[in-house]
Amino acid sequence: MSEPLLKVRDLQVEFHTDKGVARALDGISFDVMPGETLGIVGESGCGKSVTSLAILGLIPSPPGRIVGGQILFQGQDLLSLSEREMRKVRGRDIAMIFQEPMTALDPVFTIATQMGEVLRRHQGLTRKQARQSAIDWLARVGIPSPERRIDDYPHQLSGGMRQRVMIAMALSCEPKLIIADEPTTALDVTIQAQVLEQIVKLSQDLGTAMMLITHDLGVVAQTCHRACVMYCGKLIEQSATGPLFAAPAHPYTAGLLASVPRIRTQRLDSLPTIAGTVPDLLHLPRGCRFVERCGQAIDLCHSAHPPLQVDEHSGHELACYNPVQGEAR
Amino acid sequence: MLQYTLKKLLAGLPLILGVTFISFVLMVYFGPDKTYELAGKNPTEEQIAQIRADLGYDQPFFKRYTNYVIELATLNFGHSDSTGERVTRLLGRTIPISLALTLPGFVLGNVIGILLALLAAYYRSTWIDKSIMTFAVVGMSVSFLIIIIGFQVMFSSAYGLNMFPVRGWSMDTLGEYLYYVTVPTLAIVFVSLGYNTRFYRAVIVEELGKDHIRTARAYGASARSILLKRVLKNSMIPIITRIMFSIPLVVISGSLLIESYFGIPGVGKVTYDAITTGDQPVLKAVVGATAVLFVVVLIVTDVLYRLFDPRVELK
Amino acid sequence: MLKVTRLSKHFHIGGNLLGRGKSTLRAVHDVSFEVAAGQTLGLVGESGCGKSTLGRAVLRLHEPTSGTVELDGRPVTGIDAKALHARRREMQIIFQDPYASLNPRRTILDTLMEPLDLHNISAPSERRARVEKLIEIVGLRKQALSRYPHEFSGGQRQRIGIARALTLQPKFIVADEAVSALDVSVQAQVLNLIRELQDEFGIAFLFISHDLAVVQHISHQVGVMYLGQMVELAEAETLFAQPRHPYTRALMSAVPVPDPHTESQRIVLSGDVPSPLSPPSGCPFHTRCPDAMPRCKEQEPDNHNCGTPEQAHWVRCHLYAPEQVGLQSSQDAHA
Amino acid sequence: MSAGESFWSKAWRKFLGDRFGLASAGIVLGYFVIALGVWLDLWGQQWSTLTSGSNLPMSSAHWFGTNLSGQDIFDRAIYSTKTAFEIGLSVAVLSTILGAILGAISGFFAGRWSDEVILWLMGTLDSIPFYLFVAAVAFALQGHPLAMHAAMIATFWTTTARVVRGEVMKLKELEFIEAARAIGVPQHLIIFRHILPNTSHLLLVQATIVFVSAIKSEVILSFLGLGVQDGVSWGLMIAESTQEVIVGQFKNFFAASGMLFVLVMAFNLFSDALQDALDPKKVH
Amino acid sequence: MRNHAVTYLATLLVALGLVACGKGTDQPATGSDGSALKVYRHSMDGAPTNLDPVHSATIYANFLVLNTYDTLYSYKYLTRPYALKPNLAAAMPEVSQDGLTYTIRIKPGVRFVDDSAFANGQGRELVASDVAYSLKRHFDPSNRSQGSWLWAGRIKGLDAWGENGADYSQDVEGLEVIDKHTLAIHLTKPYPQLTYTLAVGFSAVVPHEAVTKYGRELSIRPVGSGPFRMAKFDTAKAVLEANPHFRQEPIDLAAEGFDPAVHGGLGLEAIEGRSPPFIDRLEIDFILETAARWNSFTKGNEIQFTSVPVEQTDTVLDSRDPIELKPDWTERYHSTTGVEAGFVFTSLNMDKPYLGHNDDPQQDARNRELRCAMRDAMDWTARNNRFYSGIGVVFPGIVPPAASDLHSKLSQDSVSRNLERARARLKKAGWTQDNLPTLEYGFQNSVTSRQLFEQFRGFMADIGYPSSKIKPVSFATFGDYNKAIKTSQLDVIPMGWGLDYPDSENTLQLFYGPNHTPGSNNSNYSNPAFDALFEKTAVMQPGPEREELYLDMSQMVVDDCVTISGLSRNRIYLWHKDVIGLPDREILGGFWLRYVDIKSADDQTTPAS
Repeated sequence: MSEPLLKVRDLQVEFHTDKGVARALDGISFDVMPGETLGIVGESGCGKSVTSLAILGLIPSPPGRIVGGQILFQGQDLLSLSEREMRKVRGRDIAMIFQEPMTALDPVFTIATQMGEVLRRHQGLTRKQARQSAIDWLARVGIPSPERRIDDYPHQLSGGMRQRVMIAMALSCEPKLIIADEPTTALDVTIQAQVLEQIVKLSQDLGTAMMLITHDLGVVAQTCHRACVMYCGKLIEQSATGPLFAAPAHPYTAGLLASVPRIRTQRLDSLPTIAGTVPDLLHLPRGCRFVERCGQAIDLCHSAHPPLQVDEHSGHELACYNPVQGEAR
Repeated sequence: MLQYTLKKLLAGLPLILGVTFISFVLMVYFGPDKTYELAGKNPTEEQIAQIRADLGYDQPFFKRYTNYVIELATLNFGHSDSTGERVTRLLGRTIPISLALTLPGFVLGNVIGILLALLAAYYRSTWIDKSIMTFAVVGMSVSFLIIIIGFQVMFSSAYGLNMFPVRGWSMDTLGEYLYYVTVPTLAIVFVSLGYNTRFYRAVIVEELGKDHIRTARAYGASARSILLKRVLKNSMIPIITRIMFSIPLVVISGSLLIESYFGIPGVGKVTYDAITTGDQPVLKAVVGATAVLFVVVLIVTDVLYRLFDPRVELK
Repeated sequence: MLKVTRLSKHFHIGGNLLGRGKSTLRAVHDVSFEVAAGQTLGLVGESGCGKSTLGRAVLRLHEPTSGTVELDGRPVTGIDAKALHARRREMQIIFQDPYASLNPRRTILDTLMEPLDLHNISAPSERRARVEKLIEIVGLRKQALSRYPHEFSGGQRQRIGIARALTLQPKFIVADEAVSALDVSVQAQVLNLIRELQDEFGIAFLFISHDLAVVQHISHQVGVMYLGQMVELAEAETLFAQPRHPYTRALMSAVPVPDPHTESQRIVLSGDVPSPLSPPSGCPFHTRCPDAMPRCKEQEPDNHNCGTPEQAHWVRCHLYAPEQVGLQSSQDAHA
Repeated sequence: MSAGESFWSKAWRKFLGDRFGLASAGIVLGYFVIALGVWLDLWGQQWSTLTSGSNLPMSSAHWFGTNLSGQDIFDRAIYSTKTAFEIGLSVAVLSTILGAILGAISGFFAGRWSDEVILWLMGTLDSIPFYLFVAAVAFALQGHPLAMHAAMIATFWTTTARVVRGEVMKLKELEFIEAARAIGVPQHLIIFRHILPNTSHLLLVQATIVFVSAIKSEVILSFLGLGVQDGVSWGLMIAESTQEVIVGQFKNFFAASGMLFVLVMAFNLFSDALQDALDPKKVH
Repeated sequence: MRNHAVTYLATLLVALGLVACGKGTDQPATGSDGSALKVYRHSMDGAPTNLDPVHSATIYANFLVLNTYDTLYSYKYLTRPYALKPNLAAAMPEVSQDGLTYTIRIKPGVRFVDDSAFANGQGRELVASDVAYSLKRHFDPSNRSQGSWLWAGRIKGLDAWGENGADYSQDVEGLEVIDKHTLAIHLTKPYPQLTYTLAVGFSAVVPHEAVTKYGRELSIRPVGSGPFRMAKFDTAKAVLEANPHFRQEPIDLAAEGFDPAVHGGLGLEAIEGRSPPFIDRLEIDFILETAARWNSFTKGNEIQFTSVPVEQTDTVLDSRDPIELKPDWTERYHSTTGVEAGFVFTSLNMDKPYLGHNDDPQQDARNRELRCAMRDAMDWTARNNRFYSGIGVVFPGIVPPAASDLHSKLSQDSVSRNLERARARLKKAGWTQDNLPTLEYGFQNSVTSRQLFEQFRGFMADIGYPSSKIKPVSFATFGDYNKAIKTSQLDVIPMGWGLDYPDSENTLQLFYGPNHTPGSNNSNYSNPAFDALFEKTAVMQPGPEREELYLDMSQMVVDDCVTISGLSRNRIYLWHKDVIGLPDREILGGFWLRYVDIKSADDQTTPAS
């Protein structure tokens, strides 16, 4: 197997709030292989978006701060780069697609200006070349009559179109890695299907690796090779998508998967649930962060957070002292 | 465009009527009575009645207001009751002076304010930000009056630098203009800078927190291009609003104090004199001009909005 | 229990003082349905399809443009403000955004007491006890009453929102995207709560959601909306088993399933939802419909019942027009 | 999660953590005590009395010396504190109330005729240059002691109303307002019980801003001869002092402008701290 | 970003610096022939509003009117007390035996300034009919004259002419144009003050062409025959240029009253035998703020004349009595002092039954005690020191020193503070803190008038008048203050009166019953004995006999405690050493400006830049 494109090691991020320091990421480690699509799932506040922002050095500071760890991209630690060097990485080597297509594009500049700026900066194209290139990319993401739409302002486009523009912009410099942070959450389900299909297809065509960050297990299941599950700033389970969904080993993963309503032929009387609520990052339980909601916690779980290691039974990378045994569902 | 302008002008009519009506009631109808100022040392009842009739005081309220509206529509306000000068000539003579007086300070106050705000917002929470904002609060806390008195003593008197004139005005040559306009400009800049910096900083900080700024950074845009291109253009709506809507006030209200203190024959001074002497033709014209200016500002502002923000449509 | 007949809600946008230059937005157009006591009608559709407007029009939070609503056999539409005030007791709403649906400056107690005070229900001394009981029913402790909304998580707030809807013991509740903003694990809890409460109190629900799976889980009947129209309405099981309208089918196929082995036959719709301000002529769906026919462009389809008279399955599509049915069945055979 | 912590107690806790805010609040409070003392006839009553000597230097009998008329400058400065608070408080409170009510009505009925009327009124009042307007009201009320107050209230409420209007338009779209309608809360109660309390933090901040504007405007108006009718104020003292500073007599000028500056500065800082403490984005 | 912002800021600062260095006004203005222009920069503490002679009511207006127009008579430059001399007139008027006809000959060849109002742009000759025309204008109702009261009812047929439609083509019997250069004025009754009235700005001679051309705007563009012509005029400044066609009239210093003992050292000898105007340009800055005026004067390169602000008295003066400047000031500047032809006084409104006349004789007497007690409480010394540099002339009665020395024959009693007597008066008349009336004290809003009020209230507090019972009523405009006076609303009325001519009659008429408000009798004093004497003296020629009656009248006003009077302000004037002249604004104002000269550039030290 080739070298990972991106190696995140023991990444730690803190946020300073009025009430204290919240550890948004607490020692996250994972790899992204070239050409691979890695899903990162978790509920809101688990730290998945912080992870993506940390990689590009975009954590708003203050209040946020990276306090430890390494982010190795093609062997180089991004955390050691200067702002100027980092600017060259952003967009050219690693591109990002954001969640809100309504606000992620600058409302007062045309698509041509915004895409053109990126292309000229990273590809060294002339104004004219950049425009042509932008039109080509718009066409590739399925925007009808791109030579007209390119002079539109974002508000003149629908949500789906805007997200396509975002994708076109992300792909246009042919980055090695795309980080897509909830790229379809804000879209309607029929549009989501279109957009998702487009991202996957194009990234495969280009051989671009992708980190897909989402709370939607369905999206992960249908697009990712591998998936990481996060909970309260910790990575708790990681595996290839197939085994993960077939046999989740962490009680949280299992509970999450079970509680997703899905279209079934027979209507259930009640959905399986996970008891309780996600703890506040400022008041985390001692030991495993899931311990208070876990149905099968053992004493050990209360005293220490389990390390992430390969679980013998399931073969997943897992942080649990008492994993779910056997086939789920 | 023409149709739009006409439509807007029409829509501005209620505003013009409102401003003129309220002003008329306050300044003209209940305003100062000039009769006894014009009456001389030893007037008779007949003379007083004659003056009142001449000034139109004896007419009923509605008639007087109607006359005002007609005067406004025909731009014929007659002659100043005080000096006898034709009101239109008076305004034509004084408004350029006020503009020339306040414009440099107004422009500098806003430009420097924006620049300081950009600095402060970009270096948010650092010492740069803190010192700029401390300066701003101090600036906001000093009364305009104290600044004017202080600057005059500092720059213009034999007790200070004695570099500039105590008072007066001339625009005959550029040198003279600069000679006379400097101290007032410094005062205007100083008094507006605190407010401007704070306002613009708030706008820019808000803008810096927007998603699309994050997008720009995620695609490698430099701080400079973000601040000077994206943030500035995106902040244009509040900036334009602030600047445009202060124009009518700056021209008339803002220059009043400076003009009276520095003895500059601008429209602010003329207006103030008109108020304090009950010179109704002048008052009526100034108020009418202000109202019209406001409507024009509304239209220009709309057009500028459109220029800077494609989401705005001219309706 | 609830009977909605040919309800429409049109908004007038823009225009000057004289009313010129106005355009009409047909947010809800000619929608009819019924919900029985203890039953839930699920309403699905994409954003802007008018489902929320429909919910509010039924409650007369938006004044309907035309059509009638009857609750318990008595009209809700066409009654004066005073009568409406009295009838508000019988119908309530649960909102989407748990952060916006509670007044941040009032304690939970204030919020829950207000409807009782307003409608003068039970003796003032008993009201507190009643509210305490209610808060426990929705799964919170009564200590919660003295707190402010910002001290609760999204799921807890949604429970409080439900408690508020229940204070007046309504017969009918509109749940507008009641679980959409919640995380999956919490979403399941709230969904279960709603079902329990429905069973216990026999309340009729209009459950509005964009999430087909959620709707399927909770509904007895399901209606599908597109551009202000109800394009399909049937028993939940029937609808999910045999979706008829091309839009419903596309919608169902688009939902991502958390199972990597499911290779669904995706029907990916092309293009965007047209603006409701200028809906297409004829069938509003024809611009994206994979099965569009020439007549769809010109002629607005009627409601057709593809089910039985007892178990109606209404579809608003030319495919199911009597003259098309022959053709239709042959298509079914292919599928 | 402390039980029952309201918006206000939370803001209070935050405010207590703000050193500048506390210090400035202390200064403002000190001024207020001075003003209160004048009201209660405890001090400052000799502001108009002619003492034996004119233009006396600072001494134990006259802490800031006396002015040309032989009046005690310290007493005048102290008395002026009362004048400032009278103007500041009355204008701040009344213009805030007026702005809150009209702004709320306008925002709640946005787009309807009542909104149009209020907007028109606001636009009209905003289009009349401030000093002209105050002068005009002063004349219309012909030397009435409260003419200046009335004029300031009439002009300052529009800013508050615009702020409130914007906030109300946002708030009324929130679901808790719809919830209130759904349970049958009548319109006036929705406005005054559900919406207005949610703008209270803005109102408080706005009131402090108006307070500062009012006392600053008083200075200029008194200088122009449109201000305080009977009594003394910092503005009148500064106006007097313009003729004295040229002969190097700065007592009057420094006493008045110094006290004015410290109060305004403290109030500005206080207002900032308040704004931070009450920022709902930070509190939620 | 940072670097750029710094660069921008630096650029701005540099720009500001350039602005600061960019002044370029130090070069003296030059005439067309290249020689340095003689410019005198005068300053005034007020601005004129209207320069039409029919409106030239203020001293400020007179400064400009008297220098752009001409009057028949004028005051001698240096003679004091003021003495008239012919100006436009060739000689003093020939008065008929009965005192009813004044025959006045006008100098031939006097020209109006060149102005486009005239047929070919050239000023035509001023003739007798112009004088008649100018006087008629006062009686044309459409002009709303402020000076017509000077002649109302005095000139035959003139009032009737105005009432009958003011047709300028109609002749007026009383204004008989005998020939081109001779005018006879026929009076209805003797009017000994008539010649004086022909020296005031109101009587300035206006060409009808200018009235026709400029209409109401004549008020900002004077067209006369005076030594100067208007070049620029606004609320801040007036610029006048020498009238090149001004008639040649060499100065005879001796005739003007030159006295080397008094006027030596001012350099006035330089103008002997030359014809005014001597300067090319006269600039008058209207600087209302004393501080600004003082700064501007002491800078050296701005205004060349100022009065010394009260606050600066100690800086400038070595001694108050006699008035002597400190040596360094005499070294730097010329100075003079001038007692105003007028006075300040505080009238009590006799219309008010609780303060003035009352039909109940007992109450009337009580009221008199109250008024006299208030007068006794007035501390003229303190007032003089605080507001008038301690050099004002306090005098008893109502005739200021500039008009006559009448005051020296009156007792000082009425201007001496006597708190005990005041308290005794109140006690005797039964006035207590509770029953003293609440009095409204009116003033036009200004810092000084407010301070005057506070001092007044302080004085009254000394006799136990509660401060809360003396209420300030401030008026933002002079018009409104005047209205309150003329409609008899106020109780206490602080006033100043400037003499229109140096004759006691001009102030005595302030207490003449029929002149009650809205006339000039602001205190609404009504005393039949006084009125009878006034009517009797009105037609009397000056002389000891009339003076005796004037004294009786003054005593009546003093005895009735109608007004708290009086003080004539005494101002100290400073002017730069290179200016040759003797300023005097006390009567009429500005008549002396035509005699001002500037030392030529060679003997001038370069002003500090």
